[in-house]
Amino acid sequence: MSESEVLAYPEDSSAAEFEDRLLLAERTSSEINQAVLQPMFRTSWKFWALVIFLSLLVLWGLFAWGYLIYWGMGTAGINRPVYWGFFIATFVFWVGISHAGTMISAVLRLLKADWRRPITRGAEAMTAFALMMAGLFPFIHLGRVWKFYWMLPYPNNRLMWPNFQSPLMWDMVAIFTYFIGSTLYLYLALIPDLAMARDHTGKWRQKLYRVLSLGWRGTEAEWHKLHRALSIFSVAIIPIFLSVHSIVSWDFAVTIQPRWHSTIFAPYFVVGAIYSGLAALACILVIVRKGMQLQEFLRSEHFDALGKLVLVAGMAWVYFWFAGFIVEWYGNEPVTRELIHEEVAGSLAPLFYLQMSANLIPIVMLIFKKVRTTPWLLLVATLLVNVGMFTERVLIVVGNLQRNFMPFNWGEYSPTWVEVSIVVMTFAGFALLYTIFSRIFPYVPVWEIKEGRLRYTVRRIGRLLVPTAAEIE
Amino acid sequence: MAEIEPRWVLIVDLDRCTGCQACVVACQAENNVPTVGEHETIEGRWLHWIHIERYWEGEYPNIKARFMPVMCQQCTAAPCEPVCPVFATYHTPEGLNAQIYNRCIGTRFCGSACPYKTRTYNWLRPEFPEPLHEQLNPDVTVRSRGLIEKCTFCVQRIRRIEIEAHAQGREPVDGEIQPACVQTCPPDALVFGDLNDPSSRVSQLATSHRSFKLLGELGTDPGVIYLKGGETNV
Amino acid sequence: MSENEISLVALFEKSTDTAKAIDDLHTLGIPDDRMVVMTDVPYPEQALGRTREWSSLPYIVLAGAIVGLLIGLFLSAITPHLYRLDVGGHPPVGFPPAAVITFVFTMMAIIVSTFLGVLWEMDFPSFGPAPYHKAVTDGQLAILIEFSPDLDDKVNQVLKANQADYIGEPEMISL
Amino acid sequence: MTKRVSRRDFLKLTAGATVVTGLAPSVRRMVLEPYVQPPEEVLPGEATWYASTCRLCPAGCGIIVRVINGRAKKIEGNPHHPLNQGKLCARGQAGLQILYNPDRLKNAVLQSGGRGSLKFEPLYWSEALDILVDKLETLSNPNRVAFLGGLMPSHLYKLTTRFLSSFGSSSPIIYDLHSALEGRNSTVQLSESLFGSPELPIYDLANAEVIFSFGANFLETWMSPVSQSHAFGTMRQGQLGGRGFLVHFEPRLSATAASADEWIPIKPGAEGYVALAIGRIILEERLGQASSHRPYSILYQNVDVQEMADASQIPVEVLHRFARIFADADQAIAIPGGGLAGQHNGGTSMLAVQALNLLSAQIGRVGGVFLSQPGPTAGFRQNPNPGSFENLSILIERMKSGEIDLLLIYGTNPVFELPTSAGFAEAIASVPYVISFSQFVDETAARADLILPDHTYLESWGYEVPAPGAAKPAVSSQQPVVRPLYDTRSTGDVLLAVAERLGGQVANALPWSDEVDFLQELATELHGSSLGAYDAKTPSSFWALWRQYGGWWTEKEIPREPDISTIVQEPIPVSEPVFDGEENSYPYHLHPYPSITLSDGRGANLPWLQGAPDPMTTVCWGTWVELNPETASSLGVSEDDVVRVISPHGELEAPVVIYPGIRPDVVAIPVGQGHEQFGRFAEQRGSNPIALVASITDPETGSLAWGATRVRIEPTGRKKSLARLESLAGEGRESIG
Repeated sequence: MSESEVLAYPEDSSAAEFEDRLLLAERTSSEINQAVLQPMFRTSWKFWALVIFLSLLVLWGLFAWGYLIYWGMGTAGINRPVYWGFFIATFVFWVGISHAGTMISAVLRLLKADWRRPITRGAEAMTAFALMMAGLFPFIHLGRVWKFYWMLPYPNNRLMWPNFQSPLMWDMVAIFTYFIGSTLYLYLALIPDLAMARDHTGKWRQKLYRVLSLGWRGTEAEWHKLHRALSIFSVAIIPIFLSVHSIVSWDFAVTIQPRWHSTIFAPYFVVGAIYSGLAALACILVIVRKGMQLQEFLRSEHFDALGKLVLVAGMAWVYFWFAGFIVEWYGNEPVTRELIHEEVAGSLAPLFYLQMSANLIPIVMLIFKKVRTTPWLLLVATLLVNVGMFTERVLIVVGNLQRNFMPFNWGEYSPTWVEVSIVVMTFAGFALLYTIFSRIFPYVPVWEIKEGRLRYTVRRIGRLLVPTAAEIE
Repeated sequence: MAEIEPRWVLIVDLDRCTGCQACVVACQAENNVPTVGEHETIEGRWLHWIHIERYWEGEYPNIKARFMPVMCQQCTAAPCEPVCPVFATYHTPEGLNAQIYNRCIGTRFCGSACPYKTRTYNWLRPEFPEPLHEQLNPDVTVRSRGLIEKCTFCVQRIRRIEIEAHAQGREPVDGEIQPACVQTCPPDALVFGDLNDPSSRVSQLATSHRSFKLLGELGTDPGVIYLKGGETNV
Repeated sequence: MSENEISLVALFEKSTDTAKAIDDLHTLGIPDDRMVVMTDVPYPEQALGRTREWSSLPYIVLAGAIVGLLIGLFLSAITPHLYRLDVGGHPPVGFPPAAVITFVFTMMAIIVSTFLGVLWEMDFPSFGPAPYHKAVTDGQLAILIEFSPDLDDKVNQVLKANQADYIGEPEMISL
Repeated sequence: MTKRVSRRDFLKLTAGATVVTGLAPSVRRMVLEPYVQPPEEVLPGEATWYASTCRLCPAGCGIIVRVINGRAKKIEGNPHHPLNQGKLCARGQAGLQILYNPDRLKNAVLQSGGRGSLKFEPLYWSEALDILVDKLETLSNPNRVAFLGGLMPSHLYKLTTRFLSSFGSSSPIIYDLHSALEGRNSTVQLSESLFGSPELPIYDLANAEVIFSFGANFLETWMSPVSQSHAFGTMRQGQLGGRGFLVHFEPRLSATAASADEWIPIKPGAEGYVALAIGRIILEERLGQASSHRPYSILYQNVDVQEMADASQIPVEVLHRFARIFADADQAIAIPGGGLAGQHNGGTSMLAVQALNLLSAQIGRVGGVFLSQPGPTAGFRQNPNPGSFENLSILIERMKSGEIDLLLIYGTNPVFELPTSAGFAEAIASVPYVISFSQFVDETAARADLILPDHTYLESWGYEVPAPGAAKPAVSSQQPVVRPLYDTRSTGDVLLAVAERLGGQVANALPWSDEVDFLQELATELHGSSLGAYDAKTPSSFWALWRQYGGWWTEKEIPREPDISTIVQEPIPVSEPVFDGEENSYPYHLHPYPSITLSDGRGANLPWLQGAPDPMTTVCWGTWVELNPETASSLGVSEDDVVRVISPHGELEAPVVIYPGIRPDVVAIPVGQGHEQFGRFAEQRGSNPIALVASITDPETGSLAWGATRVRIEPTGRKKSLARLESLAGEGRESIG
């Protein structure tokens, strides 16, 4: 294309139609810096109120946990045969949530989808915190938390060695790996922005950023190596995130418990995880955008794209759910039949239909661009998805344990205040961590946006001005 | 020790069983199984290692009830064993499904994996108000809360007899080793012995046309063999 | 840098100017390794006409992967024999469990080695005083040049000719 | 008590240590010794087994107790004992928890705050005895003292009767609910009238081909459940190829009925009709060994099969089938059980059933009916045969009318065990002084002024003649397996001490220094008998063996054929059952049944038994009301709905169990729960159906007709979940195919 047509910012009025394109917005580098930094300093009383409220919920949850540890698992609603309850269900849910981070930043980075740029950090942070919450549950679930280290493979005076055939061992290792991976990933991509923050803040923040940015100067060499590292990460973390939820699914699938013992569980769980994860990300973005006035960076184009992704994931989930359900229904094996009956017509029916509607309605909603681009509608849709997916986890874990081969030993389950408090604690804890994170670290990855802006120009095709990405990186 | 390891099996003759609960209490007394009280039982947290299931068949007035004592089936291919992350349950050479209390960290994975649901978990601190603790059998660990327990075929009694026998320079004779439930069973519905000893009573009973295994279709190959009721033995 | 050398920092607005300036400096005989370019955006290689430098990161990662693989194999396939407990109907070592453990440990090693590798390559953390200019994170492109005093005027000319906003002594900032 | 090891003890100890059976005797008296110098058969950490006798029901099974470091750890059946042959029931297994029960009385106490105040003040035994002696001496007339006993060891019964007769008062009145529910009294009377000897017959179940059980829960609580269950096992799969056939007649499908091949939900009180009809048919059609029928034709003179069929609501052809089954069998037994005795027409029904055995000539035949052979044990046989409810009512009347100044109560809990309508609570209130020998503060002890707790059976001496006996004449011996835990005292010793204080003919009648002397004297009567399974050179070594074996029994079985010379010469009357409560206002029959775990309620304070589920409903820790599904739906109640059961004499509330194995016109409630006092595990738990029962008696036998009360049922609209092992969702299915 000829020099005349390549314009950083189109002078002519027709440029207005591109206003909504973040990567073409008329902004200088320092303006962008400020746009990212300012919201971090803005902490109204509302912010503190929120922090206090969340902290109280967490404290109450911690009390409940202490109560559980002191008195034993008998204070929870679980029993024989429902040995696993809310805790495991919520564990699966959080692990699921954690999957969006990598989905966004790794997969989309590889696919060079530029709309990802402003939301990658939010997604990665979500992954890290969701995993922290998930990681609590194995401890809580044990009751005697202090025994957990018996699972660690190190030579010890107890002459004990863990059993690597146990899915719980796989779980432990895989989730640990995923946690390390996603945190380091988050951190690496954060370094240049920390340097930026270092250069534009003072007092304790400046000290903190200085330490964390490790002396980043933005030399070509640094950029080049960082890029290298990030691309390796994005490739390496994808199989990890696939393996993590597959392994979680195998906690159930390796048993011969009807409706657990299923080969489709691994992909089914992964897809479900992506579905709930992306939805959760969408909620969070809508909320954070409101809370931090980030309309500048989180524009309808992003919600639109994210919404589409949720839509796709949702349809995939339906497909996998159906693929599993149809064979179980058709096979008509007695216990499975009983379990399905319990779900669709028995005591679990309310949960089941809640799950189904909460998972299916959003898919229909998200078909419409209006929904995808209107924040509050998107919030409704994606919140629904998370309700649905949480219910689904509960149904899978609890529902299927209530029935087994021996009718004499069937059982019922309902959570106690202890379980509910602890589950709420993890939600509050997640929100708390996330809120604080958003005020301490640049929530929007500045350098990625600037990099994106490098790529974008407007090109005239006939009478039309078209935003065009240059093939760099 | 014998050249070939014994394979301990328990025969349950459903034609003899009268559902009298003697085995249930005997087991509790022998193995220090705590009583959990009314509330916990309602919650479905009772701890009996052996329980007698009662099945209804038909409608009044042509109705029948059948009893079936169910305890840990000591499976050869035990679904509960591989899933334990800390080897708290594993398979002994003599075919016992061992549960090692001081290894167990309480993931309850084995409980979810067991198709017979015969593994019980200590939900709360077991209580033996003074002086009831005097009844505790010194040969059996008193379990704390937070771990899984189950029928052991009274392994402590197996060992006791073996040791006594070997001290006298002989092998235990068939029928000498009796778990508490077998020892007390009034109608002799329970028989315990070594399946690898072709002359043992269990080996003969196991070949009966009445014999079947619980959930045999799952292929867990239990060490408990049931004899169907309502038929003659030939 | 040796005593009799001058070091300058020049800030530019546009990448094109920067590239031009670098070329000119090359013609003045200042080699690449005497120049450092600092930006707030990762410019593609050669965008500023600089030679791409060699990175050992892939080899570090590869090494890490192999170590991880070996650890995974050791834990999942060797230790069960050293600590033999039989579980119902399973061999002491089954392929699927071993595969899972080995895979996960390999991936863990890859991740960790990548991170440590890149830090090592950038010899981070380096908080010590280093020539730097805060304008960089505000979008300015900075060139840090070291050259012998006799080239002083020429260099300044070249930089000015390429619309350098600022030319001066680099301040040593302890980052 | 002596505080030193006497020479006799020493001999016993050594004798104990030298016996190969491993069944060593324990020390005789409380000898306070630290374990640094233990009795020599005690090795720290080494188990010693002591033989004794189970006292949780009247059966008298032999037990061996595993004792480690002076603490009893496990009770098992005595493998040498001819009655239970090493087997034991749930209750027997739980005996340890009587010994170690946290709610035991630790010493003699005076209820200082007045009766029912539960304010107890500890007493020294000397003081306690002073009070007892004083109360006896100050009696205006020896007949103003009454001794009410229940389950008491034979030797204590002997001592008590001796004591009372020498004192000039009437012999103890024996009554307990367990025996009443078994119909012991009626059964004894029956065999007295048929075989001329007042004892419980033995049914040779093991060799029976066909068993017709009429309300006899012989696999649960009736008579000698352990030996009967053992025999049942043999009957089922014992002989190669042979498998006995069991038919059970009862309004409710009990655990025994569940083990039967056929259960006939018979109309309450109609058991006799069926028996008569079957007998009549056998006669008419000359089934089986027609030769043996002749002498009995008279019995069935005025029996009309069709009438019987209508009355019992069992079709004639079914009756014919049963008649054929019964008559064609080589060994067929008909058992008249407790269910019959609990009816207004109990006596005649039981006679009708027993007559079937006469008719099929099963008396004294293998697989038939026997009496236990006393052999050399005759001297031991003065069993506390439970008296009839009528005798007790007389006592109650006397108490009410103030003819009793001093009431002594041992081994029974009448306040709990008697129907409210019997008015015992009021009666006891009008007795000036009440002394209980109970180890626990039960409802009756709570109404006593003075409690002189006896040892538990694992701490005390005694013997018991098993009744019904075994094929071998046998006596079970009882000895302490551990030193008494607390400052309790054996009631035998108390009586002897009192006798000594009283002096005169009482002292002469009871010359023994303590009960052990008495027992030793008695036991060594058997020394030198050629029939014994063992014998010893010296009396003292015999005494040691007597305790090591846990009793004495003959080497061989000595069957005793009942002589039926005193044959009833008039036809068996057909008597209508009478029920208390108007049919249309009280539409359902109340069917209380003894719990297989708690029996008549004396097991209710043992956590093991509370925790052991009822075999049929799998419920534990509570009381429930069993309703036929049809009845339930007509009342509009479902599982766990609390209903109010109302009889003319009282009411109770309990959750419903929908029970497919019960007549729609019958409501079954287990006995055993509903204690107001009896320790932490029993108190304020469930309710007691016996309280609802009308105190009408069977005119024939004078036994309480506990099954002859009608009730009405009202839903309360409340729900209370029962502690069930079974999942209701499972609907009692074995598997879902």
